[in-house]
Amino acid sequence: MALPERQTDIGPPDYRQFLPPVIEKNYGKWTHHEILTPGTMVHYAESGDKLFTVRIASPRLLATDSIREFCNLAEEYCDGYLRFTTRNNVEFLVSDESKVDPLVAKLKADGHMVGGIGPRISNIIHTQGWVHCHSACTDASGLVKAIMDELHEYFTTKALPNKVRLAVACCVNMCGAVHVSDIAVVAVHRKVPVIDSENVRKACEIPTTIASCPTSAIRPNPKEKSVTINEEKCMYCGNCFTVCPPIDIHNPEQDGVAIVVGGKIGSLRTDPKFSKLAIPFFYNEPPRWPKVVDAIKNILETYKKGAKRHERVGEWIERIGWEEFFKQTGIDFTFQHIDDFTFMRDTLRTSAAFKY
Amino acid sequence: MALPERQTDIGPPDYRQFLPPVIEKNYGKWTHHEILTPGTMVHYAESGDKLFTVRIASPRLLATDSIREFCNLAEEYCDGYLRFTTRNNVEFLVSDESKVDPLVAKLKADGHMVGGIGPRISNIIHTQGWVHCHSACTDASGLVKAIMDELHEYFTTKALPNKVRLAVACCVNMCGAVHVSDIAVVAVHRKVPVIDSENVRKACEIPTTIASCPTSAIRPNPKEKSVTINEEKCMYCGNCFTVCPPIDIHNPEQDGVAIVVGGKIGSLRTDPKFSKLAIPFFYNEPPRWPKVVDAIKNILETYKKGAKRHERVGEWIERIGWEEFFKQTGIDFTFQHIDDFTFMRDTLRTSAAFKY
Amino acid sequence: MEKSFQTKRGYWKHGGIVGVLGYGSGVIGRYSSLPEEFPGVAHFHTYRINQPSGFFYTSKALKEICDIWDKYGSGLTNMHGSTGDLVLLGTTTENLETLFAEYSSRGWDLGGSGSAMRTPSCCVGQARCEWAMIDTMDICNTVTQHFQDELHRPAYPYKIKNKISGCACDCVAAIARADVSVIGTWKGDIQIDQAEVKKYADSKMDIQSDVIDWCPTDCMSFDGSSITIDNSQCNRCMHCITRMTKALKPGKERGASILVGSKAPIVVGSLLSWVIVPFMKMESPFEEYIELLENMIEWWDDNAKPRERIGELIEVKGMRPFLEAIGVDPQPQQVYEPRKDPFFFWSESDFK
Amino acid sequence: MEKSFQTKRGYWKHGGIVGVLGYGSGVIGRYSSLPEEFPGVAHFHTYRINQPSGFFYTSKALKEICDIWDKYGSGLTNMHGSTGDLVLLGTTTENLETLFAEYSSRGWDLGGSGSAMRTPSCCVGQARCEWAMIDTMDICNTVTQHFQDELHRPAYPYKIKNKISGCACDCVAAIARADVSVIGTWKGDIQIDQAEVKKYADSKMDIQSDVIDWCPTDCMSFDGSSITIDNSQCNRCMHCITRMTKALKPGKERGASILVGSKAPIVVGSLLSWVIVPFMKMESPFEEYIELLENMIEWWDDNAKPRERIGELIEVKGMRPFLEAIGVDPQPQQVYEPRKDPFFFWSESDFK
Ligand code: SRM
Ligand code: SRM
Ligand code: SRM
Ligand code: SRM
Ligand code: SF4
Ligand code: SF4
Ligand code: SF4
Ligand code: SF4
Ligand code: SF4
Ligand code: SF4
Ligand code: SF4
Ligand code: SF4
Repeated sequence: MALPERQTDIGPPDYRQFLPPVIEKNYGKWTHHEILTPGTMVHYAESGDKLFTVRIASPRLLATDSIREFCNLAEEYCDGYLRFTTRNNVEFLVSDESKVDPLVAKLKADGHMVGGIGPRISNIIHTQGWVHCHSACTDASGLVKAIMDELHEYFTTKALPNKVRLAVACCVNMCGAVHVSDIAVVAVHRKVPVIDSENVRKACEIPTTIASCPTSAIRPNPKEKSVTINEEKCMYCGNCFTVCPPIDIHNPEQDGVAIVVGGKIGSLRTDPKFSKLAIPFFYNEPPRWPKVVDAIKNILETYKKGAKRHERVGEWIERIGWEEFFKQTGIDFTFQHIDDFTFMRDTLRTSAAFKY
Repeated sequence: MALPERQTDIGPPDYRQFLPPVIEKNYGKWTHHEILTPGTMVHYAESGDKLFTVRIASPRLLATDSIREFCNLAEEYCDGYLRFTTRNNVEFLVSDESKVDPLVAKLKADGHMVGGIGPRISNIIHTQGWVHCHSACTDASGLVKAIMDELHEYFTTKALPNKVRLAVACCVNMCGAVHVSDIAVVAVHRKVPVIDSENVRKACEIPTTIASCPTSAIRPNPKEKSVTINEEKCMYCGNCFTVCPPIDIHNPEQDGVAIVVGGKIGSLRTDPKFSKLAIPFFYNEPPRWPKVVDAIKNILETYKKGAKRHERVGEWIERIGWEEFFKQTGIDFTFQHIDDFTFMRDTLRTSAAFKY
Repeated sequence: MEKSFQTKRGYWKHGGIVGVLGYGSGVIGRYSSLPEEFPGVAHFHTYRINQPSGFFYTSKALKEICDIWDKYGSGLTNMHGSTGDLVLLGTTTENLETLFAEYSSRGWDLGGSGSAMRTPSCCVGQARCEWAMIDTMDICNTVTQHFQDELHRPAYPYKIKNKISGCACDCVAAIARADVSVIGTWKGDIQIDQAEVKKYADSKMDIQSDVIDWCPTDCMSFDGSSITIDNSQCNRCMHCITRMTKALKPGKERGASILVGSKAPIVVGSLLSWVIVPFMKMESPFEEYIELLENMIEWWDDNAKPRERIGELIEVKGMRPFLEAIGVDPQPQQVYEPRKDPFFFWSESDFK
Repeated sequence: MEKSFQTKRGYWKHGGIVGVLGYGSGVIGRYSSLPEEFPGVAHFHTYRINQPSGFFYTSKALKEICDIWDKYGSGLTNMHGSTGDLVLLGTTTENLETLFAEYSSRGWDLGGSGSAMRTPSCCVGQARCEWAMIDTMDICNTVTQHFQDELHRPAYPYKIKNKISGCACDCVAAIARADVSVIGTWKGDIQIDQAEVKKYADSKMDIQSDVIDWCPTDCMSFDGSSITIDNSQCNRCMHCITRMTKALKPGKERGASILVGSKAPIVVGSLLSWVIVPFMKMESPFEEYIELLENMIEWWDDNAKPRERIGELIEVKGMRPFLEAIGVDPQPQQVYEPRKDPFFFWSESDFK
């Protein structure tokens, strides 16, 4: 069969064609909203119209069959209109109020997690992992599943002081938003990469490879027409591997994950914040990463106990002080916690006032 | 006449021999103090003893005659006991309460400024200036005199929201505490140093000179056996001049002073703070530096009007925000205010929340 | 995957250069490093479809996408990629042109990849949110259409990303993961409906502890029945508005702050975007914004080394050359605080 | 001076090397660059006398100092230099040995200068302050005496300074201008005298707005007649104690925090000292502290380049090697916050 005629540079389809009529009509004219349950909310328009949203968790890695399942539900309950959120949840856009409860009932019956709205956890932002990225030093989906299995009640029912954004990055490229998450897992290497000089010679541009190292740890090795790495300087960032794969940073025995906490994106109350290192290392323990899951749960629950209403994880920690965070969570403080990268200076305490 | 026999490595005399008896007796046993007037305070000891302190300003640059004058006063009113403060004021240590008022009267009659205790300005910390330092690019004593003539009431009588620490540094070596002062003046250069290659050749070590430059602006000039400076990179810090004086950084026409504000040393309420740039430049206008004096007065008075009780200048500014500081003081914001040195990153605003 | 779980490592090789004719972007090559062991996934390229603004779909459109993907690909997807694309995971080199013909003829173009403009993305905005101060979806779509060439044909030193949020909640995380971050905001007084305030007070809400006490600028007060705001001191953080959405609405003059520079940590450490333009009107067709964007990109393209993001370049060159190049004045809103150290440059133009 | 005011520049040349026999410190050479024009000040060296701890004097001692200085010098002084010395401004090379004989025989030794330990300095401390948690003057004096050789004979890569304050008010600005800063503090509960609290309340003081509202940790409360403190949350900032000195006293276990690194901006930007040891007992003869100081200096002396201060060296090498060398554990009190970026080093010792 002949292929249809290809078109170029047309861009994405105009979003307007996918908007349900209630949105088209009330676009930019919403007055307020109410959160009805952890998984449903209603938006009111100036016109008096109402739009109901029903949200479910999605693993993001979806087979076409799952997508079709969502489509069928959308057709049955909301004229085929649905969207995805910026955190990859699925939202059914319901204009007929009487369809909301049946839809929720059906979703629950089919085993979907309805929730994620309001002061709770939402989807764990994660990236490719062993599934699809050559750079991965942990598995994203596996970890996410293990964590979610433990915390799902904070998605579907239980409330927290405020939203808690979780993320997993399968390497320090951090394709997700780990660097600004309330609690996140990031995979790290701990060993100097091993150089396969024969392939370096064939596959890599030596100057680019040398330039790729942020700590100038890479030097030419003219004898081998390859490079060497100064072990003292290497901080295992893997950037050399990205530009020159025969420099293999993977070390399955010593790769693992770190936990970072306290990041925040919105400017509400306090400025956006980077996540900071809470726990420098856990070994990869697939398929359930029990220690990682326990650690996250501990942090989340300590936060839940200690934080005031509206306080994000980072706001809570900054109010009590990081020294108090380590005390309350019982997490060990190690040399790895002390910044020795570019911005060390601003992290060191220059004050006589601190808690013991 | 034969010289007395020199002694080495004896260190300073033991301070105990200079303590008035009331201090010897009550050392470490003070219970509280009261500020009686801007220039007098009393300390109470567990024993019930009282120690009165009378403080006067000193220009720090003292001729022996002035010192003798202080000594005579001390002998007359407090058995010869006096001390200097860490900000170079003179303190008379009076144990006999009845001598306090007469001493104060005498000091005032002799033209001394009695004051500086409590929420006011104290001595302006300053260094050598043209008087005694080859590095100076403004005069410290002259500036200090001009400023003090304008602000002296804040030393002797008027109160402020809290202490306001003033300082003057005659070059960026900042021998005083300009980098942590509420309001301070620091002399700056604005032109690339001029190289006297003939003398560089004779007087300087080329590698040390090159290494002295924080921005790597200095390159060897093998032809002249001297160095050259990359104008683009030079930020006029003068460090090259310190290690190699024939590289002359002085440019009387374009040297001048900057004003920095918001520094703080103690850890009370908020952490210690560095001073930050308020006004990047004024020409030197000896002997009275009128524009500098006006600018300082403006900042001080805007602070006085806007700050809460107990709030230091830096605390006030951080509460209202720097954008508001510039607005309220009417000071222009320029490219010079935006950090482009090592720690630029942490000064740039990464938040959608700010005031217009 | 089973194998990865046992050996704790991935088995994917670096992507070679694959793509569709006339494009340099949109397809990420991926080959298994163990092709003999797993022949089914020897080729496993990613095909990035540029999502519609706001991730809105009809079931009809989605099903069509699925049908084609089942035919020419693995049937696996990411809904959505972190940048925003509708990501199809796993096809072979041979199928790429077919996929492109099928999708593009139905209106679905490829998204960005490589050293190109990356697929812009936005929050749901005015489609369903009362706080959207700008039309995020329209901006996103307009920018995407305007930069088609830059999106599809990598010609830059590195990637450049653009994300648009309707307010300071920043639901698309623009400030954290877009080289150019647009965040809606307002000028003028917060609109207060005191009758609604009263209703909140009568409900179970503790206005003092839920709202007033959190105001970062201490510019609000509540006397038990009505709220007063010193708008000159408000920094528009959105906390009060989000907590009392019926009673408080943003001021009437709407626009956006433009921030620049954010990125992930490789290699100088992560950056959050920096305020460049505190306030800009944002009305269709967004010419002023697009011109600014073009100027910023031009300066970056002219000056950056390969693999240097715009934020990194500004750090290297300083803010002044950047602002001068794009014609923006220095403003205190651009900084948290002025410089600490007394070392600073002067240009000839400062002496005049 | 008149001339400087007209031409807006100084006329002092760099100091040559001058000093007294057997010492390398204490005298700063200074020559006029215009000796013909101003022959009276052609030589104008500075003679630094090490001040007594706390700057206490008797008139007798001071007059003696003046008499000698009038005889062999200009009669001009700085009372005191910024580091703390009693500074005599202006003498000639010939007079230096005479001055030294006159002064040293009367108990006045020289202070530090050059690449040496610099003259230590302290606040008035227990001599006249109810808040002095440590005996600052004794510590200052003991350290000065212990390091006489290091003070007088420059043998280090650069200067090193030590200042001691009795509490977090830091009246000698130790945290800002001493490579090693000692700041008195306490452990245990703040001692509250509720009767005195009552008196403050009855006086014109508004305890809530003057004290409670400023507590940075929100750990205090006042019910109209008595104060409650959650001491576990107090960060010992000193605000409440300074404002209610009769009612509140520091806890009973006394000691000091040791901070390291502060310096002026040349050349990597100014530094404030960093917390290294959160709490150390400080009892005469201060052996534990002196040993720590020696260890810190030794590591610095072994590793620093010329003109590199200890703070700068720590920045270059990282905190770990420094802490390991001096035998101090990593502790959260040493940082405001942990690192942001996921790049960090591992030692073989971490793997065990
Ligand atoms: C659907 C979505 C936008 C989209 O285009 O897809 C969205 C929608 C809404 N957000 Fe959001 N936010 C969405 C991602 C975000 C993000 C981005 C992220 O998580 O990566 C943030 C920034 C988080 C951060 O600061 O780290 C975000 C920070 C907020 C906040 C600020 C919370 C705070 O107090 O710090 C609000 C205000 C609130 O909760 O009332 C908010 C409020 C809202 C409201 C109430 C706005 C409205 O009136 O419609 C919407 C429903 C709230 C809810 O889910 O609880 N939304 N929201 C995103 C849903 C993601 C999800 O599936 O969970
Ligand atoms: C005499 C002196 C110590 C010395 O050994 O010479 C001293 C003495 C006292 N200081 Fe101080 N301070 C002295 C320099 C300092 C410095 C250092 C400096 O200015 O370079 C500071 C740090 C300033 C800063 O943070 O930038 C300093 C910050 C304080 C504070 C904290 C003020 C605040 O709230 O931020 C207090 C507490 C107070 O005011 O009640 C204090 C309190 C005191 C008390 C009340 C302590 C006491 O009970 O005796 C003393 C008299 C107060 C007064 O002068 O108002 N002292 N005080 C110094 C007098 C300098 C002068 O001549 O003005
Ligand atoms: C697919 C995706 C992750 C996902 O599961 O969603 C992804 C996957 C990869 N990213 Fe990413 N990045 C993806 C969004 C991001 C984001 C988030 C965003 O765009 O909002 C970031 C952080 C923001 C940023 O741009 O800094 C991100 C920061 C990186 C970096 C670090 C760049 C930096 O300057 O720090 C790299 C490294 C590189 O470019 O060499 C990288 C590199 C990669 C590579 C190309 C790694 C490689 O060398 O092969 C990954 C290809 C995997 C594959 O087989 O598809 N990816 N990457 C995301 C793109 C999908 C989409 O188009 O929607
Ligand atoms: C005399 C004095 C200023 C004063 O008027 O009091 C002074 C004067 C000089 N200082 Fe200083 N410094 C003096 C205290 C300071 C202080 C304050 C302190 O010690 O508390 C500082 C800031 C703290 C610090 O050490 O960082 C200070 C930071 C500097 C620097 C910058 C050092 C740095 O690492 O950033 C230099 C530059 C240098 O060493 O080359 C410097 C250099 C100088 C020189 C030697 C400049 C030179 O190259 O000739 C000055 C000699 C002037 C002279 O003829 O006596 N001076 N200098 C102070 C010493 C008197 C005393 O012994 O009591
Ligand atoms: S975070 Fe790393 S491993 Fe994960 S998808 Fe991005 S580049 Fe690949
Ligand atoms: S892993 Fe990173 S630090 Fe180590 S050699 Fe490679 S690029 Fe350099
Ligand atoms: S600040 Fe500069 S000019 Fe002033 S005394 Fe110190 S080194 Fe000399
Ligand atoms: S003045 Fe400073 S920046 Fe300029 S050349 Fe000299 S050392 Fe370098
Ligand atoms: S960023 Fe603001 S406008 Fe956009 S969805 Fe979130 S709350 Fe609404
Ligand atoms: S928007 Fe933020 S700063 Fe403005 S009044 Fe509301 S809470 Fe306060
Ligand atoms: S630092 Fe503390 S102990 Fe020393 S004088 Fe100041 S207030 Fe008193
Ligand atoms: S010392 Fe500071 S932190 Fe402690 S109770 Fe007093 S004011 Fe609060």
